[in-house]
Amino acid sequence: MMGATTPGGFLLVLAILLPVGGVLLSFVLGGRFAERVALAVTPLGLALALAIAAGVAHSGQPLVYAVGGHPPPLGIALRADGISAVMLVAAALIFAASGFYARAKFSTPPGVAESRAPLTFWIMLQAIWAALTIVFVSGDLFNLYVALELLTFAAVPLVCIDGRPETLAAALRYLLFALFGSICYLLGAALFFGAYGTLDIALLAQRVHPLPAVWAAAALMTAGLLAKTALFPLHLWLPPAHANAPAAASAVLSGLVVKGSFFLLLRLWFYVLPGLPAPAVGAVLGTLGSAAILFGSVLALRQARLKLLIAYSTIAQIGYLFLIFPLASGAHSWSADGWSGGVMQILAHAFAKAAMFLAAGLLAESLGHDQIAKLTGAARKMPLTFLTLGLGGLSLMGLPPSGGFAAKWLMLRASVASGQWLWALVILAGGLLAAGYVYRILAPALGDGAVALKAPPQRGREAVALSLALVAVALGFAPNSFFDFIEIGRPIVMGTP
Amino acid sequence: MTPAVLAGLVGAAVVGLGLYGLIVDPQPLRKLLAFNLIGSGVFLIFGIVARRGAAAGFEFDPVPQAMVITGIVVAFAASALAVALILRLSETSGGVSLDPAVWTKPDDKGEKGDGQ
Amino acid sequence: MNLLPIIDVGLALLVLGIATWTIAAREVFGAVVGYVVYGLLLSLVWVRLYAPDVALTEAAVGGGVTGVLLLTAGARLRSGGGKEAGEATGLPLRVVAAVLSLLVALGLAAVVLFLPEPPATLAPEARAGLAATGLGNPITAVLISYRSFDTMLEKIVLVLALTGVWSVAADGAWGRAPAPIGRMAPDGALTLLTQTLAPLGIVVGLHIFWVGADAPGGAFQGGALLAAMWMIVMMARLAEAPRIDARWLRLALIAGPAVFFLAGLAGVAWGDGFFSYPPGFAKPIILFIEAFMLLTIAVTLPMLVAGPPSKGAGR
Amino acid sequence: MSFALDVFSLAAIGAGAFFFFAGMVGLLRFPDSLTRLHALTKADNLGLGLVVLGLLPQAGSLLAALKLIIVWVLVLLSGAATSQMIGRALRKGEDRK
Repeated sequence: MMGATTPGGFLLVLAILLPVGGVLLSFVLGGRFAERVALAVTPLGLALALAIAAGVAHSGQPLVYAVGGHPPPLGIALRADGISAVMLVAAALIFAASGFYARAKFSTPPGVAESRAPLTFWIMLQAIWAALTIVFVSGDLFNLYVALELLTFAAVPLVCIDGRPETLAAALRYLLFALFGSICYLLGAALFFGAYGTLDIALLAQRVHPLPAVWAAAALMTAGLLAKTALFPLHLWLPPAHANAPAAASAVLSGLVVKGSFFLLLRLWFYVLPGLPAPAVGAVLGTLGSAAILFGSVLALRQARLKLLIAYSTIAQIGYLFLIFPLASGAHSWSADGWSGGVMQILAHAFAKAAMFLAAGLLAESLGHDQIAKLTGAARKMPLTFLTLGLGGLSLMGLPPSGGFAAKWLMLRASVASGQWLWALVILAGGLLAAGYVYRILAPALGDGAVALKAPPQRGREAVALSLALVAVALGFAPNSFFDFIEIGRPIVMGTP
Repeated sequence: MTPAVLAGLVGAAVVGLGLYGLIVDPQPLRKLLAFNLIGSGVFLIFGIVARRGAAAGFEFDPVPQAMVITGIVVAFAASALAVALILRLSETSGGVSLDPAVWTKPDDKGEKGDGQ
Repeated sequence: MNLLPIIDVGLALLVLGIATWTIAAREVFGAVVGYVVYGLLLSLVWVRLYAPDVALTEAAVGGGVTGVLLLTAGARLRSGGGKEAGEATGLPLRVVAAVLSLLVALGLAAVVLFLPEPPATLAPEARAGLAATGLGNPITAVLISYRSFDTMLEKIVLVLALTGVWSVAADGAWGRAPAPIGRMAPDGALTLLTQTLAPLGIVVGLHIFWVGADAPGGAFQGGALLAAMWMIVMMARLAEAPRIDARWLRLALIAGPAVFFLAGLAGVAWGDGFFSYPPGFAKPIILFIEAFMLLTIAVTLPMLVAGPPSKGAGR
Repeated sequence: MSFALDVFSLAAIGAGAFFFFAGMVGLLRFPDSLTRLHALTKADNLGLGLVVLGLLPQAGSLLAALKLIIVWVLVLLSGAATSQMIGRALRKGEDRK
């Protein structure tokens, strides 16, 4: 039975309850305890994520837990497969890094029992972790709706945590886009339930047929999730939101939060609807993704502020993710490459982008601004920070050795093998444009010039950012067993390709 | 026409109305109202799904109805957060504008678009 | 009774008319009033859909509490003197939006009318599981037993929303109380109304909670009514909003999800795994959890309406 | 007996509906807020009162009848309080002019 609890399934509940408990505890204890609780949760969460990954690897099957002893369709089942497990581990690492990095900025100041920004930050950080964990392991579309809302409610306050009017406007915009996305998603869920009487992903996958209600539900959910993922042309909210948040929050928002809604798109099209004959859907999503790659990269080239440049680069890199839909559909010899490439792109971008935002934050703190034009010579003063930006950039460009290279190489292979040359051209063009904007950051900084540092960056925080960039690079050396692992639980197949 | 069919039509119409308001109205508070309308339309569609599912001696399928209750709570929480942001924005900036051109130009220097 | 269909159609037209008004009204205030009326009418629609639990929730939250929230917001925006109006949308966009909305509405109507037959339902499963919970109200069973995980997470959503609302406070205001709702001067009539209504409302709220195990009602509907009573007491200035760093307040705000969380953990020991209940003892445990949820809802909703802590309040 | 009660109900509810209608006409046609308020309170108090009175024989149980009366009393109470407040707000507005 696919709804029955498997050995190790209880780990999934624990992985969710840990940060949820952290949120409750932080809220009630308040003040300095919020930070302590969050930092205590981090290693435990990482351990749980690793345990889940080990469980999946060991059994070669998804871990399943029927919550409350009620298996679907009546109850909710949690399921962790290969991609759930890698996303959980990636998220845990990025949360750990962001949390450690944020201590300098979000410690409750001495002499105060509790202050606004730190309490908000530590609660919301754990809440995002909880929401993403549910997104990665839940098997129920309505439970996932609640998780999406949790994600929204946790992410929005982080955007305006410093309280400037422009951040409030960015947060409000983000909130409206996100709420619109959620309500579209919920409407889709209503139609699925109306048609099949269940919202369990595995049960739906067995039952769906190409009915009008199913197409409508799929279209609504896709539209809603696109708005939340900020795919061009629904990207307007992202740059101001991500660029204005504090660096530790930007790293989580750009590296992980947008991946949450993208992950649900994967669940929708590859897990709920694999039986739907939908090459046109792949083509549309691929085209939007291509447009995002070109458009986002060109705008990134034009930005004057480093954080905005990195935010626009996120729009471009999100575009790559959507090539997974034309490149991994069906059961062709090349779809495994497309799938591996897409998942690798999620991971590589998560680590590279988080690293770059953390580095940009250090830069802004040390220089007092993040104007690219005034970075001349800064690399000599902050070599580690610029090494981080360079390594992150390496992955964004897709140069070897890096996770970004592996991702783009696999996608190229899939597009060539499937004869979809257009995507190959876009991937290459995107790489060139990325090289352009990364060059814009690094070239002046490596040149001669004297910038005055207000304060030297803290070594520990530089090391945190660098370590994330190193993970992005190390992903380029992922062995074959890694790619076998992310195939676990992937429904390969079905229907007309 | 049964009440369920009627409610389904009302739900669809309300979703359309709300969508129009969400796109057309520039004021955030009005956008929030429109969003709430869409939400209520979606809940109505859950409602007719529940009513259609009358079986086993129940006049309705309790599962989608329970989902509506959860949905109403979440929608209220969303409204509260949005209202807080709108009010704070109007307090700090003297106006409520969502126009991104006001806040982010390609060469944004963190100042408003006056005097180059 | 052949009148009923006519009343249904009339109700539907009324609901649509008010919804149109909410979108089309010139002034924000008029639109908000329209929305409150809409929420109340909608609860009648829910009654006609055999959904009394939803009707209660919609009336209390969709109409009542959301109404106060939006009316207060409209009033604060006006008194703040900020320019409310953005630039008006041009005609071409209006036409495009109208066509798009119309297409969505028509498409949705078609899909809803032609959902596959026979209708999909979980009612038999829900009925079969009811005996084990000892409950009579299947909706309470769904919320607190079958899909309890959703319900607990939804309460976390409320905690986050409140944290988010508080987070927009000015730094100097942290720890203080929110500004009073409505900012009205104490008023004899309102005081009298509050003094009469509040005790009655509290009794009714507790009653709705208590019968919720077996009849329409439950922690959420009862809690929303209690919340409304606390709000009216605050509006009449018979009590001030508490400081946001008050320990009792923080405890009350997380009591529901925390007890739910602990009961969910305890499921491993006493039942069939996380979020399960011991056979035979399900009902008392469910009522225990619901009692704390009642408290949390009654406290959270007014705090969400009251808004972030304010410098002027709670010295 | 039951026929007579039905006639009574019909008459009372009809009269109540008339007051609601009259109140509505007043709300739409009267020139200023105070007179509109006057029209509205008639609809609330008398109209609803008559409707409740008409429904009492149909209530079926003592508890249901009691609930109906409580509904009426609550509406009376809140109606009185709100019209008082609206009136006061109106007078304040005039004082300011």
